[in-house]
Order: sequence, then C-alpha cells, then structure tokens
Amino acid sequence: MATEITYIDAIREAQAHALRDDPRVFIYGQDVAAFGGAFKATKNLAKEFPGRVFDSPISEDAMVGFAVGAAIEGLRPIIEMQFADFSTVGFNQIVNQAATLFWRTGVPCPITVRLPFGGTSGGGPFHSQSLETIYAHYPGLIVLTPATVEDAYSMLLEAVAIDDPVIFCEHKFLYRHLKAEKLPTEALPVGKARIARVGRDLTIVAYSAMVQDALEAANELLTEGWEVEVVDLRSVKPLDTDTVMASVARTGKLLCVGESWPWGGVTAEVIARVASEGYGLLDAPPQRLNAKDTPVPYHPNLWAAHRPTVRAVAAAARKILRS
Amino acid sequence: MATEITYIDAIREAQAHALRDDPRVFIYGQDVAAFGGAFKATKNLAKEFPGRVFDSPISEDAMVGFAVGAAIEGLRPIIEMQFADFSTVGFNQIVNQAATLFWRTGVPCPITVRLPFGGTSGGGPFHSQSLETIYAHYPGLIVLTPATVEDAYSMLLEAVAIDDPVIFCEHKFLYRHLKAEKLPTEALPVGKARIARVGRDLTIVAYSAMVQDALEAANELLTEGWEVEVVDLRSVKPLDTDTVMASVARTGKLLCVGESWPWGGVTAEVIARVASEGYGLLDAPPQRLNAKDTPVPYHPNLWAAHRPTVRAVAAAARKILRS
Amino acid sequence: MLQAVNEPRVGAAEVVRESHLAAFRFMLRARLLDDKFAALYRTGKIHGGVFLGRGQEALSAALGVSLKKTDVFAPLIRDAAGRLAFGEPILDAVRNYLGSALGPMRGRDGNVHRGRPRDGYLPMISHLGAMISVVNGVLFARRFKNISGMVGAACLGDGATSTGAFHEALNQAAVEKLPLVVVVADNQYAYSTPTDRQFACESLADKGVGYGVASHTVDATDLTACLKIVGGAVAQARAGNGPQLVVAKLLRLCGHGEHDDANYIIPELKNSALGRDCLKVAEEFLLRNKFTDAAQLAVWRSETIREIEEAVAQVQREPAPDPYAENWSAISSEHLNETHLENGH
Amino acid sequence: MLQAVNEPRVGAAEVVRESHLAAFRFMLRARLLDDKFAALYRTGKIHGGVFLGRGQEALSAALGVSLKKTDVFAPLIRDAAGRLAFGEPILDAVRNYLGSALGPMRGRDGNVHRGRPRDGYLPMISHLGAMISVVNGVLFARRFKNISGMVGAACLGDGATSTGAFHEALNQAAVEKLPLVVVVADNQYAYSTPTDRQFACESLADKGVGYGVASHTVDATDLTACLKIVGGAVAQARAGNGPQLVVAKLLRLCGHGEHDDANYIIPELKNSALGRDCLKVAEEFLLRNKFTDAAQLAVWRSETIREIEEAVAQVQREPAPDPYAENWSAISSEHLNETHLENGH
Ligand SMILES: Cc1ncc(C[n+]2csc(CCOP(=O)(O)OP(=O)(O)O)c2C)c(N)n1
Ligand SMILES: Cc1ncc(C[n+]2csc(CCOP(=O)(O)OP(=O)(O)O)c2C)c(N)n1
Ligand SMILES: [Mg+2]
Ligand SMILES: [Mg+2]
Repeated sequence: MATEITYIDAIREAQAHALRDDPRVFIYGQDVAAFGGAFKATKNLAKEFPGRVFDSPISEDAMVGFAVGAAIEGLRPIIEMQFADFSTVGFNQIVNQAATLFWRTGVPCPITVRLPFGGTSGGGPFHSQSLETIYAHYPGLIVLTPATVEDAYSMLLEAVAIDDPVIFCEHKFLYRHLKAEKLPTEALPVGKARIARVGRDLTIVAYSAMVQDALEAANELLTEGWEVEVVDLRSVKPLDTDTVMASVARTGKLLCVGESWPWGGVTAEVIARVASEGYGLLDAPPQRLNAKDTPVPYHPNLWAAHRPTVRAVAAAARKILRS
Repeated sequence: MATEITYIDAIREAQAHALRDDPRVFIYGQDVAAFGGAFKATKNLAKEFPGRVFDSPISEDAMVGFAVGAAIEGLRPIIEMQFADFSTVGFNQIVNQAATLFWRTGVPCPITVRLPFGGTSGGGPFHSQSLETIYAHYPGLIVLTPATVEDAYSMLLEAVAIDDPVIFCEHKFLYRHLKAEKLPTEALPVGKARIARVGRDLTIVAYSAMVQDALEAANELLTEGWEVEVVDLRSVKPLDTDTVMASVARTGKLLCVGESWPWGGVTAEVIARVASEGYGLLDAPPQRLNAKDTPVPYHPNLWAAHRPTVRAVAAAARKILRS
Repeated sequence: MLQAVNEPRVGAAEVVRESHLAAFRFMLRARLLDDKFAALYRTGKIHGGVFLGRGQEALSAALGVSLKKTDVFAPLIRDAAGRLAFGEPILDAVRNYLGSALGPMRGRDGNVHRGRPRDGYLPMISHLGAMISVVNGVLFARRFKNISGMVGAACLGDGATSTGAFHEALNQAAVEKLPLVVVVADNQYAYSTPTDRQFACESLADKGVGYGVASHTVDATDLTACLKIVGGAVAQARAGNGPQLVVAKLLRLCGHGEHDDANYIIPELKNSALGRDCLKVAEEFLLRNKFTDAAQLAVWRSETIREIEEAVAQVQREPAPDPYAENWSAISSEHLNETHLENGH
Repeated sequence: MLQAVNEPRVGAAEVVRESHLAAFRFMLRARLLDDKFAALYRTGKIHGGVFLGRGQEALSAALGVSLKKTDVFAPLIRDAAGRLAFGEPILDAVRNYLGSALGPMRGRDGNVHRGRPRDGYLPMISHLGAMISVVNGVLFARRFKNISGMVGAACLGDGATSTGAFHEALNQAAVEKLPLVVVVADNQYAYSTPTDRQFACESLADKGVGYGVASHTVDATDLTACLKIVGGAVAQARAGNGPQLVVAKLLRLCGHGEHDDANYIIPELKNSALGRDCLKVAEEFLLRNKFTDAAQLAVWRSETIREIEEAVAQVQREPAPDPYAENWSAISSEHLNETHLENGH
C-alpha cells in the first residue's frame, strides 16, 4: 500500500477488503468494472475479483431494486451511484423498497449505496448535491458521512457489514484532498461522533467536508484566544446526540454547520435536539450555518459563496462567542 | 353549491374556478378525466372543460416533465399524483427539473403538483406518507399544507397563480372529515401563518391535519385551566417565522407538532429557528412531536399509535406547561 | 405441480387433465377467497382497499402452477390464484387482510402487500413496476451462488408497463440474461384509464423485440391457452433462453378495488370474447372433456368455502397488533437504533 | 434552413448541395468550437467537465438544419453542431463554458447545460432522459394554443435509452400523438460501458414498434444519409405522423469528457466503418461532388477560428458572476422569499 493514502484510496481499499473477506459482497454500478468507476473508486477490482464487480445500464431504479433482491438472498451488494445527484431517479427503490423491507417482513436488507456527493468547483447544480437529509428523513436507512480518510475506510467496511441499508455519503471534494499515512486497524463504531478537536469556549458540530472547514475556523479563532471544540458527527443517522450534548455541556455554546440546503436537515435536527433536551446547558442561542437555498452554482465564485466558507464559519462562531 | 362543503369539494371547486378564470390552466394525472380522480377531486371537470382535463399513463416522471414543458410555454398545469407516495417516482423531475428552471434560466415554472398525502386508517406504508419535508428541503419549491376547507380552496387557487412550482399537500384524512358552510372570498396570502386559536400559556405550532388535533388538545387543556395558542403554519415553505415568534413571545413556551417522520422536517426547522432567533423569548425548552420513525403501519391500532394523537399532544403540552 | 404441457410424452392426456384440474382448483379457491374479502369489505371488516383478481384467475393460476417452490414469484394485486398455487396458505391471505399480528406482515402492511421473501415469494410495494428489478436481483444472487434451473416471475398490468421501473428492469434482465418471466395482464383498464390512454403500440407484446426478449401472447380467458403459453414461457426461461414477456388479454371483471363500481367499463368489452369469465370457461371445459364432474366441482367449492370460513373465524379471534408491544424501529441493527426517534421525539 | 431533402422538386440538385453545405458548415464550426473548449480545458481555463461531439457532428447538424427556429430542441452533451444550426451563437456557448455573467445561464449552470427555454431551446439537466417529457409538454402546450406545424427534437445516447425517463416520455408522446423526434446517437459506449452491457436488442431501432412509433436507422458517419433520414423523420413528425425514433450508428471519437482518454474503446471499432470521422467523410464528399473546393473550405475554417478566438477573447474580459450582487433566491415570486434562508440561516 502507498505511503500516502487518499480518501478515495481508502474507499477503494475498503471495498477490496470487503470483497476479499466476504464472498457475499459484490459491486454494481455504471462504469465500475473495467473502467474502475468515474472516480476510480473501484480501480482494478473487477480484475482482482472476477464476476463480482460489474457494469450496470443507466438505470438507477433497477440498480437499487436489483441490490435489494440480492440482499434478500443473503448477498451484500455495494451500489455505486455515479453522482449522488443521480440517486434521485433511484430514490423510490431506496426509500420505499430497501428502507421498508426489514420493517415489513423481518428480512434485513444489507445493501450499501455509495453516493459521491457534495460540491466541487465547476460541478454545477446536478453534480454537487448533498442529499443526506432526504435519506435521513425516511425511516429505515443508516446515513453515513465520513470526514477523514480513516473514517472513509473503516465506516465503509462497517457499512457493508451492517444488516440495514446504508447510504454512504462520500465527499467528492475530499477524494484527493485528504491524505493519511496508513489505514486504521481500529475505529469508532458507526453511531458514535468524534471530538475532532477539544475546546472549552464553543462547540462546532459539523460532518463530512465541513469538518475541515470547522477545524480551520477553529485554528483561526485560536489566534484570537478562543478555544473551539469541533464535533464530527460521522453518522447523521443515527445521530449521536449524547456526544453533542456532552460537548455543549462543557462549552455552553453551539454552532452547527452543514453543506446542504438550509431548510430542515442535519443542522435543524441537531439544534432542535439540543434546544429540547439540553436547553439548560446553553448560555447563548444555538446557531446554524448551511449552504444557501438555491441549487449549487457552477461558477467557482458563486460556488464558493454558496456553501459555508471557513471565514463564514469563523464569523458565525465569533458572533456566538461574543454574545 | 352545496350548503355543506368538504375539503375535497373545496379542492374541486378551486380547480373549477381556476379552469374557468384562466384559459392557461389544465389538469393532467391518472384517472382525472372521465373518472374524476381517485378521490373525486376532479369530478365532472373533464366534461365541463373539454380538452383541459386528461388522463396520463402511469408515468409520474413524464407527467411532471410534461408539466414543466407546458409551463415554459406559459400554461399553468395542475398535476394530480394519485397518492403523494407515488411522487417518489416523479421526484427527480420535481426537484431537479421544475425546481431549478427559474434559477437556472430566469423562466418561471408555474406548475402545481397536488399530493393527496398523510395517513388514514388502513392506508399502509405506501398510501400514507407525508412528504412535505423532502420537497421543502430542496430549493425552488413552495410547499403548502392547508388545514381547513377554506384554505384548501383559497390556497389552491393561489397555488395555481403563483409563478413557481407549488407542492400542494392536501390531507386525505381531511377530505371528507372537514366541512364548511361556504367557500371564502377573502383569505390570508400564502406565506402567512394563522392563529387558529388564541391563548397565553403555550404555543402549539402545527400544520395540515395536526391542526385539528392541536385544537382538540387545546380544548382538553382548557378544562384544566390552560389557555393554549395554536398556530397553523399553512405553508411550510415559506415558513412564517414571524408569526410563530410573535406567538412564542406572548406565551414563552413552544410545542411543535407534525405528522411526518421525526428526523429533520418541519418541527426541527421551527424549533431550530425559534431557538436561534427567539431564544430569549422562551421560558421552557421547546419541544416537538412527530410520527414514529418507521413506515406508516396498516393496522388501525398501529396507525393510531404511529402518529401523534390528541392525547399525546395534550400530554406533551402538559409537560411543558408544568415545567 | 404442472409439467410443461407443451412437451407431450407418455401419458400426455393424463398430464393435461391433471394440470387443468390443479390450476382450476387454485382458480376456484382464489375466486372464493376474493368473494369472501369482498363480503368482509362490504360489512366494514377490512380497513383500506380490497383488490380482486376476478377474470384473471386462469392466467394467475397457470403461472403459479408453472412455478416450482424453489422459484421466485412477485405477484401483484390480482394474483390470489397464483399466490395459492405458489404455496401461500389461505390463512396468510386472511391474516394479512385482517391485519392479524400473526400474519406474514404482522399488521404492519396489509391486503395484497404480503409475501415471504426468504421463500422467494416477494411482497409487493405499491409502486408499480418496482418489483421486477428485485426479482432480477434474487435471480442474479442465485446464479452467483451457483444455483441453477430456477425461474423468477413478475406480474403486472397494462398500466404498469408505462412505468420507468418496468422498462429499466426488463432491460436489466435482458442484459444479464436472467430467467425472468414478466406476465402482463392486459385487462383493458388501469383503474379507469383505457389502454388507448396508456400506450399506442398495437400489442404490448410488441415491446419484446425492443428489449431482445422473447414475447408471447395469450387469451387469458382460456385456461388451456394459459397453461400452454405461460407454462411454455416459464420452460423457456428455465431452459436458459433468457427473459420472456407474456402478454395476456382479458377484461377486469370487477372494479379496480371494491370501492369502485367500474361503470366506465364499456359494454362492448363486457360483451366481447374478452369479457368471458375464465372460471366459467374452464369449468365448462373440464365438464365437456370429462376431466371432472359437477358433483366433484360442488365438493371442491363447499370444501373451500368451509376452509375459508374457518380461516376467517380463526383470524378474527387472533390478537390484533399491540402498539405497546410493538418494536417501533425500522432497522434490524438494534445497536444503531436511536432512542431519540422512538416516540417521534 | 434546410427544406426536407427527401422531397425532390425543381432545382433538387441545388437544394441538395445547399443543404449539404449548410450542414457541413455547422459541423465544421462545431468541431472547431469543441477543439477550442478542449484546448481551454487542457490549460485549466474551464472548471468542470468538457464534453465533445467529435464524430457526432453529421447527425447533430442534420438534425439542427432540419428544424425551424419555431421548433423545439433539447440537445444533449454532444450536440454543439445541432445547437449552432438551431441558431445558438458561438458566444453563448463560450460564455456558458467560461461561466460569464452575461451567458445564457449567468454562471449558475455551465458547459453543455445551456439553452433559452423561451426560444424552444431547452437547457438539459444532467439526468439522462429527463428532457424528453419536457419537450412533450412544450409540444402539447403549443397544440393547446392552436399552434401547428411544429416539431420537437430530443437527443440522447445509447446509454440514456436505459433510463425510465426515456421510456415514460416516448410512450407519453405516442399516446398524445405529439410531433416528437427522438434521436439516439448509438455511439457504442455510454462513458466506458459498451452496448452489450447496456441493452440486448439487436438494434435500438427495434424499440419503436413497442411504442407504436415509427423508427429509422442511419449511418451517422455519412452526412448525406443523416440529412435524408433525420430530415425525413422530422418531416414525418411535422406532417402529423406522430413520434419518430431515429437510431444513428457511430463511434464516439473522443473520451466521454476531456478528462477521459477512452482507452477502453476497442481497436476493432476504431478501425471499422463506424470509426470514420464524419467531418472528413463529408469534406471528401463535398469535394468529390464539387459542392465546394479546398480553398473555400480553408476560408471557412480560418473564418470560424477567428470568430471563436474573438468570442473567447471577449468573454475572458467579461465580468464573472459576483456573489455579492447575486440574487440568492431560487424562486421568482419575490414576496414568497424567506429572508431566513438567504444566508443559509
Ligand atoms: C407508480 C404508481 N403510480 C400510481 C399508482 C396507483 N395505482 C395503483 S393500481 C393502478 C392501476 C394499475 O393498472 P394496471 O397496471 O393496468 O393493473 P390492473 O389494476 O388493471 O390489474 C394505479 C394507477 C401506483 N400504484 N404506482
Ligand atoms: C440518470 C443518470 N445517470 C447517470 C448519469 C451519468 N452519466 C452522464 S453521461 C453518461 C453516459 C451516457 O452515455 P450515452 O447515453 O450513451 O451518451 P454518450 O455519452 O455516449 O453520448 C452517464 C452514465 C447521468 N447523467 N444521468
Ligand atoms: Mg389493467
Ligand atoms: Mg453512448
């Protein structure tokens, strides 16, 4: 293995590992076989695991239905959507077929749907979407949002092992941006948030790519004397309220940051939980920061302004800290 | 017009009115023509307005795309989904075609998508869903949730007149349950919430069918000496934060109730807004009540326990009132 | 279970008789069971919709008897006969309609939404067309596990052919060369919508060539034809000849559901050959060919009625689901459950 | 603009010459424009993807010249030629790729996602197949307004025929008898996926009959054939003969996008007749038939290059979108805007 491992490498390695260890695993998606996937997440896997990595037609609905059928028979399919945005045409099979199977019949549905998601410069409205909210809202799905190379690896491995349908949101911006020395051998389990940075003045809750921005903002604020704690949710459903609450108990202040649209979603859910159950812990109104309420723009200038920037996170944090 | 007008009558009348007044209006959906729709919302309209009410194949994706094309040409299509639940297969055209058109091109997309939604006893997992959250989360859509016969009428009329795509969530349980003496000639505009009942001790925010349950709970609490204010949101996007905030300013206490699933959604959004912007107004932690996090069950016993009941609303209110 | 009728062999006449009688008995059982559900509906004993297979029994039974227990079956709303033939006990059907806690869906889902996925019997979701790709996945998985000789059947109506899901799944099966049989009951209406508002091809069977899939047409009012054509298609799929599309012509002899009086069905169709009742046609055929006699038919009928009545009586004494005992979780991984969500916060 | 070439009349030879030259010039312009985008991409001047129509120009131009300005056109990613022929200025294309605030999408959307809906020129969303039903809606609306004689064309690739959206929309057009022309560029691959992993029918043209839609096949390396077949299909639709399906055979002579070296395209295909460059084939045809001469070709080429260079130079001086001046609202009804959402709370 290379000495420098990227987030996308980790995703590839996790799949290789799963294919190696578990004969029930297969991968199905557009261009995942010989081509190795649009982002090369399945590079060489078709060659290494003959008959277990194969190309699908451009039929997202049928791809997911197929996975559910295979799962019923005890297999562990991994479905790659070419972009998260295209999962909207497989939406029905995800939320109404996969997500209801166990509850209706008692038969588990262990499928993993990989969604390359989130914004990149020049991606535009249909190659940039963050869809964790629409999947987390529907009952029956586990929604994961790894923010580090290590988590990309360990959480994908765990996703394949989980007996329920997992929506695995892997951030395209992180693919080649993040690097690690080696792959982890141990990991926090799915369902546990992580304190990405310890601080006593303010809790910033973030997930996926925004964890990096939150950490950078925390660095910036440190130069001003503020010690900011950053909680990486890792999984938005289940959502580890305990870790968030414990952090807020320490800091008394909360900012929640997400890259998706502002109406509803992770930031609303986190704030609503803390407001309901941890009201007494807060000594300032909890705040949230999301992308703007428009499609994700194409031009880099617009794109950069659409999502929360490090500067915007720092500014929002400062406002709370000074309140 | 009959002396007793139901919610479904109001929806029919609003469509008749729109067809009569505006030659650009047409209705397209499964069984909407001669048959008059699965719920009779378009009864006789095909006869009264020849060539303007017609049946579609079972093709929700194409139904919505078709409406967008017609809207581009200046028409004002009304699309009936047979059940909200089936809009998941038209989801992509709604959220990525209709909702993005104006923002991308500057050309408005005045379509109305009628979603017979919400639970009824015996409906089961695929004829009961409340999908306001997934549509409100996506930018570019107006999401309406009328709770009264009058609003069903006036808001549908306004929906057709609005230059943007409107998701019109009409509650199936209310169809024949609610009755009014006559149709309104004046109405609050879309975007304004309504104080459905005045009170000073607690604000219950609700929408659609849950407004009735909130009002009943308020009645029950009155016998215990509590005066509960009930805010009917009417529209969940836009969401009239000002009216909610003003009510909370008066009562100091907030309970938000919704029939949809608990993760994310309207109740989270309302509580997050109040917590962020109206923190000082609250003198108790704001609380929320939603359906349980499973598909909607078929059996009446399970169904009744899945959604918030009047008793559960009253109990949650009591807890806040006594805190 | 039926041996493919289009392969005559020693004792072929006897095989034909047996297969007709087997299929007919499932048709009869389905009709009587449906009648009971309709009656229960009228007296308010069933919550939600009741959907009958009246007129579709020959097709559905022919499919059911052509399948082995080790095959895969995804019936739709009008397939009581096929379900019984595939092995579903009457008790399961009754329990599901009445929402018994002991039923296959435990009251969580109802009426025609029932099945036992682990037995290859898939419980439909309502979204039309959505089950076909699930059948594909099951078939693929079995091939992946080196199980061969199986067939997967998915049923749908004329209206459901307009769904994107149908298209994607049939194409997928063709690309993967899966032993899928898609049986389309072209019963002239989708709810109230006549076929000329649903498609513009001459026959839905014309769709086969565009998928590279063999297609077959059958008069579904005629049990003999159904046994031959459906049985043949199943045999073709089993023999490794790829997906098969069967388009059956018939008329729905009831409303869309029992709430619907179907006054939109035009008399011309009712009075046409399509409007024949397949059960009567089959009964006459059996009598005419002396496959059985009227006395035997009467026995079968009364036995089945008793069986159904007993099942209903039993289920009515069974516990309804208890919301307090219910496990309100949609996932199987208990350690990932969120207590926060259990009561809607 | 081309008059349908399959209706010979007085001066037919001259009409043929004119139509070939008109189409060829759009092909050439498209190729040169695409080359420029590829060059800009290589030097990092374009954010996001660049998608070329190399090898598809004859088909796309033939379609573009067969349409009138009052028709409806929903091109896809490889239709630079058709777009130009339908009337798109080079400037619009350049502005869109470079994200100029003055471009048709104002930097909000980019590259091939451009159009002017009010002019019947529909801007694609990325989801394949999704534009066809939108064309249907436009055509329906015009008929509703008593406008006749128009045609709507929707383009897609072999891969996009596997989408449910394609199926639902083609069926819808057939049911409504709309003047829709669906042009499928079967260029042997969908991204890296070869056609045998995409469909199992002999030819995609076989799909027509299953929709009750006329279908046509054309060798898209041959401009003459394209003009004849595509022009003919458009004329059929215009004449009221319902939807038309055109399946064109060709090879993609570039990567899926400019990031892709397409090393998966097998040599057998490259060396086959499908692998011919339609632009070269057309050029040779024009010269051989003395429709024009080499000098003229050189002039066209250099004129176009200058035009493109000027457009690029102009656009590079144009303002980029300004996030502070931007109206961050996705709806047109200003009174329904939520200030709460404007800054992501
Ligand atoms: C995707 C989808 N849209 C709409 C419906 C509502 N619906 C249920 S059955 C039905 C008619 C089905 O007609 P057909 O496929 O011909 O079957 P039949 O009832 O005639 O047996 C409709 C529209 C649905 N179940 N799924
Ligand atoms: C619904 C959907 N799924 C996946 C994609 C990603 N994607 C973009 S282009 C493409 C290949 C298209 O192939 P084809 O239709 O043959 O057109 P070609 O690129 O060959 O011209 C894919 C898979 C998409 N745009 N839409
Ligand atoms: Mg039918
Ligand atoms: Mg292609």
